[in-house]
Amino acid sequence: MSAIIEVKSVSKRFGGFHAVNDCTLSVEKGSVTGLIGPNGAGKSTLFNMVAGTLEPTSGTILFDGEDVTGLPSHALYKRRLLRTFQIAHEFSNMTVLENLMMVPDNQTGEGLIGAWFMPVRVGREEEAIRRKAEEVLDFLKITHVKTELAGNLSGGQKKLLELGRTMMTDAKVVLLDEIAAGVNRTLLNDLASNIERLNRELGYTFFVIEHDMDLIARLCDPVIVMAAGSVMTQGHIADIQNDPRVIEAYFGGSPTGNATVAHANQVEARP
Amino acid sequence: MSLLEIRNLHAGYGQMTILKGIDMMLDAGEIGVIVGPNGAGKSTTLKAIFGMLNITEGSIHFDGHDITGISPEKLAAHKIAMVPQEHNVFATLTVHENLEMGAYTRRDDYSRVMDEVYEIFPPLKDKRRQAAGELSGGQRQMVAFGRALMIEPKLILLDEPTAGLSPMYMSEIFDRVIAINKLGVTVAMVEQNAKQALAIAHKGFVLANGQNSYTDTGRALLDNPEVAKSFLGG
Amino acid sequence: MNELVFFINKGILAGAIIGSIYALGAIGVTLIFGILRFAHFAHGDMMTLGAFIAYVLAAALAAAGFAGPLPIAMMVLPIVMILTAGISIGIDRTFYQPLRRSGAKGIVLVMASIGVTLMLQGLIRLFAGPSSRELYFNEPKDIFRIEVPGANQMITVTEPQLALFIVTLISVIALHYFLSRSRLGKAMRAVSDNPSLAQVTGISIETVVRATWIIGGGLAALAGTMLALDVSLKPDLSFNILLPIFAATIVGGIGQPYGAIAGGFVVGYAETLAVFNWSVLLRPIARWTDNAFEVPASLAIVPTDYKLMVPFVLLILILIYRPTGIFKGRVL
Amino acid sequence: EDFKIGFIGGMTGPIESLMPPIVAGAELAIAQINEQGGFFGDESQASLVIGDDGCVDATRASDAADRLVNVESVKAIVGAMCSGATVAAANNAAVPGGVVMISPASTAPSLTTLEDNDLVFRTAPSDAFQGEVLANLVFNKGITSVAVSYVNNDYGTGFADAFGAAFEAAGGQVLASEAHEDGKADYRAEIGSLSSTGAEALVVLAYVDGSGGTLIRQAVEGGDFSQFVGGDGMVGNRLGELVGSSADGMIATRPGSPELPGRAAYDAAAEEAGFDPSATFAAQSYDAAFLLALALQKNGGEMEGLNTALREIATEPGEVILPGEWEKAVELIAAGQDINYEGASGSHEFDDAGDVPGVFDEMTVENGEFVVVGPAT
Amino acid sequence: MTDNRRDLLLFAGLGVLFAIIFVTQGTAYSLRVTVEALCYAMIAFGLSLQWGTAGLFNVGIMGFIAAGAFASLFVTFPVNQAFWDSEGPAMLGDVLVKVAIGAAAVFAVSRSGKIGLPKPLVTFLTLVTLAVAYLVVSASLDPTARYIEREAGFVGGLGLPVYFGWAAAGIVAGAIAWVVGKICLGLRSDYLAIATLGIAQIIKTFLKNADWLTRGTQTVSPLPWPVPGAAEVGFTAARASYLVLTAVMLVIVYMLLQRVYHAPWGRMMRAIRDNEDAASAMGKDVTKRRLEIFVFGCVLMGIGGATLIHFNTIFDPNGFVDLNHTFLIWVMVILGGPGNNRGAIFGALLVYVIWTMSEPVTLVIFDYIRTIGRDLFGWQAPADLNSRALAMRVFVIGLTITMVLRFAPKGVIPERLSRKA
Ligand SMILES: Nc1ncnc2c1ncn2[C@@H]1O[C@H](COP(=O)(O)OP(=O)(O)OP(=O)(O)O)[C@@H](O)[C@H]1O
Ligand SMILES: Nc1ncnc2c1ncn2[C@@H]1O[C@H](COP(=O)(O)OP(=O)(O)OP(=O)(O)O)[C@@H](O)[C@H]1O
Ligand SMILES: [Mg+2]
Ligand SMILES: [Mg+2]
Repeated sequence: MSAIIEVKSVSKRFGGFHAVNDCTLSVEKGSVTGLIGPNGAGKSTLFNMVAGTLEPTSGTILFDGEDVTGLPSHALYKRRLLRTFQIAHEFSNMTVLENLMMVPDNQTGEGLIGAWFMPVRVGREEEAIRRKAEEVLDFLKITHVKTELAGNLSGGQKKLLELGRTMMTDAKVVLLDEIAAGVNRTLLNDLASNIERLNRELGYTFFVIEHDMDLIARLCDPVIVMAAGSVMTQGHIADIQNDPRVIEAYFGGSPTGNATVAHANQVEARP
Repeated sequence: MSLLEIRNLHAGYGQMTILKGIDMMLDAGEIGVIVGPNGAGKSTTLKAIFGMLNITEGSIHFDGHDITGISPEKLAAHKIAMVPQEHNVFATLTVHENLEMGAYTRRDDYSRVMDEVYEIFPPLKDKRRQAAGELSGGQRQMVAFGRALMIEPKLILLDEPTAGLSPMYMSEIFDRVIAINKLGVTVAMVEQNAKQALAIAHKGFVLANGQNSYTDTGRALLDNPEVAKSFLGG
Repeated sequence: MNELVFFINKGILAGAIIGSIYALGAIGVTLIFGILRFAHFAHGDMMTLGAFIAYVLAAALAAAGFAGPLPIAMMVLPIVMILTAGISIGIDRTFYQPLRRSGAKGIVLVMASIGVTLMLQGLIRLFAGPSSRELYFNEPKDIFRIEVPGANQMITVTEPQLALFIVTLISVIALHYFLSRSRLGKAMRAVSDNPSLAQVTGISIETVVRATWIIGGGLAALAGTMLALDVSLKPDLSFNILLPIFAATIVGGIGQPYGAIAGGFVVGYAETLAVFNWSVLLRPIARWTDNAFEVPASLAIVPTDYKLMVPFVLLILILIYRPTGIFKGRVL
Repeated sequence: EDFKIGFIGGMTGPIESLMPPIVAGAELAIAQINEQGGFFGDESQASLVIGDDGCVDATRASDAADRLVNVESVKAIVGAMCSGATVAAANNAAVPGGVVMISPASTAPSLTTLEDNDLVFRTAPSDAFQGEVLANLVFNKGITSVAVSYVNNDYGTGFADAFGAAFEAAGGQVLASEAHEDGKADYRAEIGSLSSTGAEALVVLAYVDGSGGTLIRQAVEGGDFSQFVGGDGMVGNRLGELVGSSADGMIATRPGSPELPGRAAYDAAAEEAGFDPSATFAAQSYDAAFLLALALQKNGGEMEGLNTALREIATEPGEVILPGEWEKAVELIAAGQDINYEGASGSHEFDDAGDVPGVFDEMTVENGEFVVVGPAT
Repeated sequence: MTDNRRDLLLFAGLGVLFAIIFVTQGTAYSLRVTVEALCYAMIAFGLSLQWGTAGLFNVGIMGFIAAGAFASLFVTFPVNQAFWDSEGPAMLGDVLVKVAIGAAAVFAVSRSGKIGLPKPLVTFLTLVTLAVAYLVVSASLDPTARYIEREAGFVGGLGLPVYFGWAAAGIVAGAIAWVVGKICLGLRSDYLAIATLGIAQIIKTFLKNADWLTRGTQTVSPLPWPVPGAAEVGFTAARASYLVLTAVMLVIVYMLLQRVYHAPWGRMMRAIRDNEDAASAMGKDVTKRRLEIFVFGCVLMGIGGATLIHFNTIFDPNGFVDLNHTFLIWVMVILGGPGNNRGAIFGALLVYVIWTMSEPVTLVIFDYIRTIGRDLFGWQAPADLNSRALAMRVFVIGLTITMVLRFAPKGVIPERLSRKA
């Protein structure tokens, strides 16, 4: 297997602060790679640079062997790299359906000439895109809000919409930034199955930031751990969970983060 | 008499009704956890308690006072604090100023609470002079939670406080909830990390489609296979 | 030496005076812009209104034979500021508050403030007519002339100009400290950042809005009166300099008091130095070098006709390199 | 029947502060006519219908003129003020509608060549004349180098061109001639640029109530010039309020002539009506309204041929009519006699283009007040 | 459907308003008001497109109107033979060549980052080149300008038919918008606003002082009409035909706009308005698209400006005032409903009627005040009541604007978010 994303000693500075510091990592084609690390480790910043939303201060980023450092994000989209945002970036004054329908590119109706003079062709394309969007909504179980303004969605629904957009078109690589946060666990199970299916059947590569260890354990191999802006270690989740450095920096004592058992018992005891 | 009593609450945004009869009782010193699918109306319930939307029917009482439809800024005076799910920090204010704003209604010396917050969340201490908008997602959650602690509330409403936090801080938040609860603070929280949350809850509420669908002790809900399958992810 | 004095008078001081005028206006604009999140077009006419109130009060006092160490119009300033603040609150109640309540966007408030400015213009002219007036009664305007050794020209500043520098400096610093240190100031920033969260933390939006208008109205009255003292009281004067004031606000960075002064001085000096005749400074060099070269009669960067263009060209250049102003202002 | 006469002025916009006495001038004329029996001795009253041209807004000017012509059906128009407004009003409404206009204030030389079917007149002389007169006056006082600052509009540019050309032709030196924008707070930069030329005198061609006054005051405060020169726009009591006696000795011209036989009558009437007779363009405005009324009387209230009637009553030969002498004029016209109006601001002998020849007062400032020195040549 | 009915009712109301105006103010005058209102509507379309659809805060409308108006003047005004017979064209050609070389040099230097020069150095070199180019060009432009003014007055026009002029107006305004957009569209909201405001002042200052090109403050008139003028066929006929012409143009533009607005193009633009980061991540070239819509909007502004100027037959650079040519249009769009083309038309017609009718209305009101005051209280109105009343005109406008906004803060005909399934 070859690497589809290669990050080579990339740094990002905000003022004097190194959010990402000489970070080198790679994501194998066809893998589901996890990215974990403490809050503020620089994971989202790294994503933003890979996806072209931020420009690195130094270093190079290769996508499918091509140097894409500093390219704007629409150029990366054209190379079929899709991403979600950790803090939902919905188009708040557009309906949920429109939010999805705007995603596919090369729409004839997006050019003035097409919009003016090729109504039939535009109509045909629209029909297909709409059908696709409705499928996605069904899958995410938010069909009932399809004509709602996206700004009026609940927090979790926005995250689902965020994910839904990446399902609107073919992709080579999908970057998922904490899609689990705020999403109902039952639904999350379906999402995870879908990710597995896309990965297996269509060969999508996923690069996933997540704090939910169950999800990471279920989906990701390998897992990369970032801390303080650079890669701390990487490997299989089982090894990671037992790495004392990771436990120290990330899990804070126990590898699952369940420090609450004692109290739970106390609650039981109350009248 | 419960500390927080919500009876037959109907509320919504503009013309649209989202909550169609919610009942919820919390005694002083309890932790109540609200779970449910996305869009069930969990956040809306919290917002309704906080006077942020139109209540068309039903009532909310706090500590014997009718607080139905009272404006949010008055609730702070009742020592109720809330952490909204989204937009829960002042992005252009520094971390320190965010915390100060949390204590806006306090006229006494609150430096002790402030120190405590910094102690719970060490990353905030490093970033105290930085604008909250420049923080990572998880760091913002810490700020939001810390801000709510600043008035030393009697009742704290938390909307998914652990979303986006690393396991370490997730347990930190749960620990903190337990700790303040032990001091007598009543907690109402919405959580998607439902299993952990219900485990520490005295009461659990499952909402679906703007209505109560299950109400029980946390433990009992966890053990209910029906609930576990449809709402807690098996 | 004469040439140097000339440069101080016509370059440095002239730029500082007009810069202060812009800055003083921009402080009020930047406050309202930053907190209430809209460009308040009526600020110019609020300034005029303030100056008119000062005029009426001062004229009454002057008629009553009142006199003091400072011009009367300056001494009545506190009262004028309070009155103007009251009027701005009234304007807000009647015209802006209903819009805010209905959740209108900032731009709607901008349009409403254009409506308000038109109304103020009409009223001011209805009651006071379009002619111009002086804010100095009975007393002469003091002009300070400082002799410079070796020059027969003198450095000249007038009393209102001196007052203008001082007032501008004090206002900027005071506003900065108010916003960044005081409880109310921080609450004001919090409201502008996220009104609903501010409410959740117990901040009353109405209190904050009222405080903003009190300060904003007071600053407008201050700026208007100082301007009228230096130039003269004309119904259209403040409105005419509203655009440079906005330019100063934005170049400095929205919501940044220090930005207001930086922006004001940038615009002021740009206007002044662009048309400054630099050959004046070459003349002494030519003299010392025994006229080794010929000094052209006029060596201005642009002719005065095009003076208006200069600040705007500069402004665009600055924005290209600092897209949110010199002091990193807010993005609304 | 009422005889409506239109009035288009710059009630809003840059010259708003000049307007009150100008309107008052026209209103005075109308009031006198009505007091003295109105038109045709049958109590037909005259009335003034006012419109606003915004001075610099061609759309508004056309609009105001159009309203007067097409909605109010005025018989004739006094106006407009700013030359651009006059051109717009004429082209869009007055000329196609066949309505005579007399502008009391548009002094731009370009108006002379306007194609107007002989419908557009003015009672203020073209700046081309005044520039020449002022230039000669200044040069004859022994001033050989000047710096000119003019307001950047048709008035200022036309005036400055004429002045500059004449002054250099007379042998003087114009060291700088620079435009400034009206309505600003600060002209120190402009003054600096002008004074750096070392000119003996500062020529300000602007309005004393607008930028002109501010400019002179800032020049005085800065001690840059001690000798000032101005055109008609600078003549006004406002200057004294601004600079006290610091501009004493200023040289200025203004249309009109102290020897005009009608001046005294007009001055008295204006004082009584409560406005400053010497206010810029007030007398011209009075004359414009009076002339139009006379022409209407002469023409039997018809609009067709009003321009011919206007020339007849305004120009020699004929029995002289002075300001305020409406009754007398009506009688003479009724008797079929030719009359010649000699106005408050000139004798108004219109030439082929509808312009009046320049007759100018020489003015100077003494103790902060403008005084007439005598006719300027 | 209910939306459509509401719109219909509103337009019917507006129709009644216009009917009243036609009855009370007479046909000729009312036609003039209508034509001007339609010209403004065309400009309002441009703004509604930029702000309503794409969220671009353009406060430089005046500049684009002025540029369009000038372009049309230059193309349509009769040829000035004196200029073409003089040395002027040759000298001007020389200047143009220098401008072209200067621009090319600046462009080349600003791109020198590509060959690996560090950014600060590139910036510095660009500024230096710009300064040198400015000096060289102005050194050769000054004598040319003076020569032309002396020998020929100004360059005059090309004497082409008016339609060419209007097309040129669109092209020139669009071309300027392209350059401006290239430089400024990266700026956020209010910062973009002040930059465009600056551009407008620069354009105006240039047109006002470039006497050799525009006659400056001496104004150029009469501009030709595309249809027979009032002097030939009378007020009513002339204006009616001008009205038909503008109405036809407006309808065509309206249909084009409606079509793109409801096409994926409109959806994409609204997405960019809502969240540019997300739009970019979804593959939309935000910069290019914004430039596209900015240019498109400015083309409409240029054409609208030219139709307006030709109607009034005078080109007066002093007459381009922010209040009339920028803020008035903003009020039209905001009050009508940004992002809705019907709203733009409605707003333009309504606001323009308020704008013009405020004069007679105020005069009538003050007449009543005078009469009532005299009859009831024996009050002697001040002599200058009429001129003061005209100053109150702006009060009436202001009051109406604030009141309408108060009752329709989202605009009278707000943006319709397509909720259709
Ligand atoms: N615009 C910015 N200006 C200044 N500092 C920033 C900015 N954006 C991010 N940072 C800082 O960079 C660091 C990394 O942020 P990032 O969002 O990449 O963290 P993360 O690993 O995604 O954390 P989380 O899991 O909490 O989302 C944080 O300490 C944050 O404060
Ligand atoms: N501002 C709003 N205007 C209109 N509808 C809204 C608004 N906010 C939320 N809604 C709707 O109300 C319903 C309940 O939303 P709420 O935010 O209470 O859900 P939630 O239970 O908190 O879900 P989540 O777990 O996803 O946060 C959703 O269907 C949503 O579309
Ligand atoms: Mg993150
Ligand atoms: Mg929620």
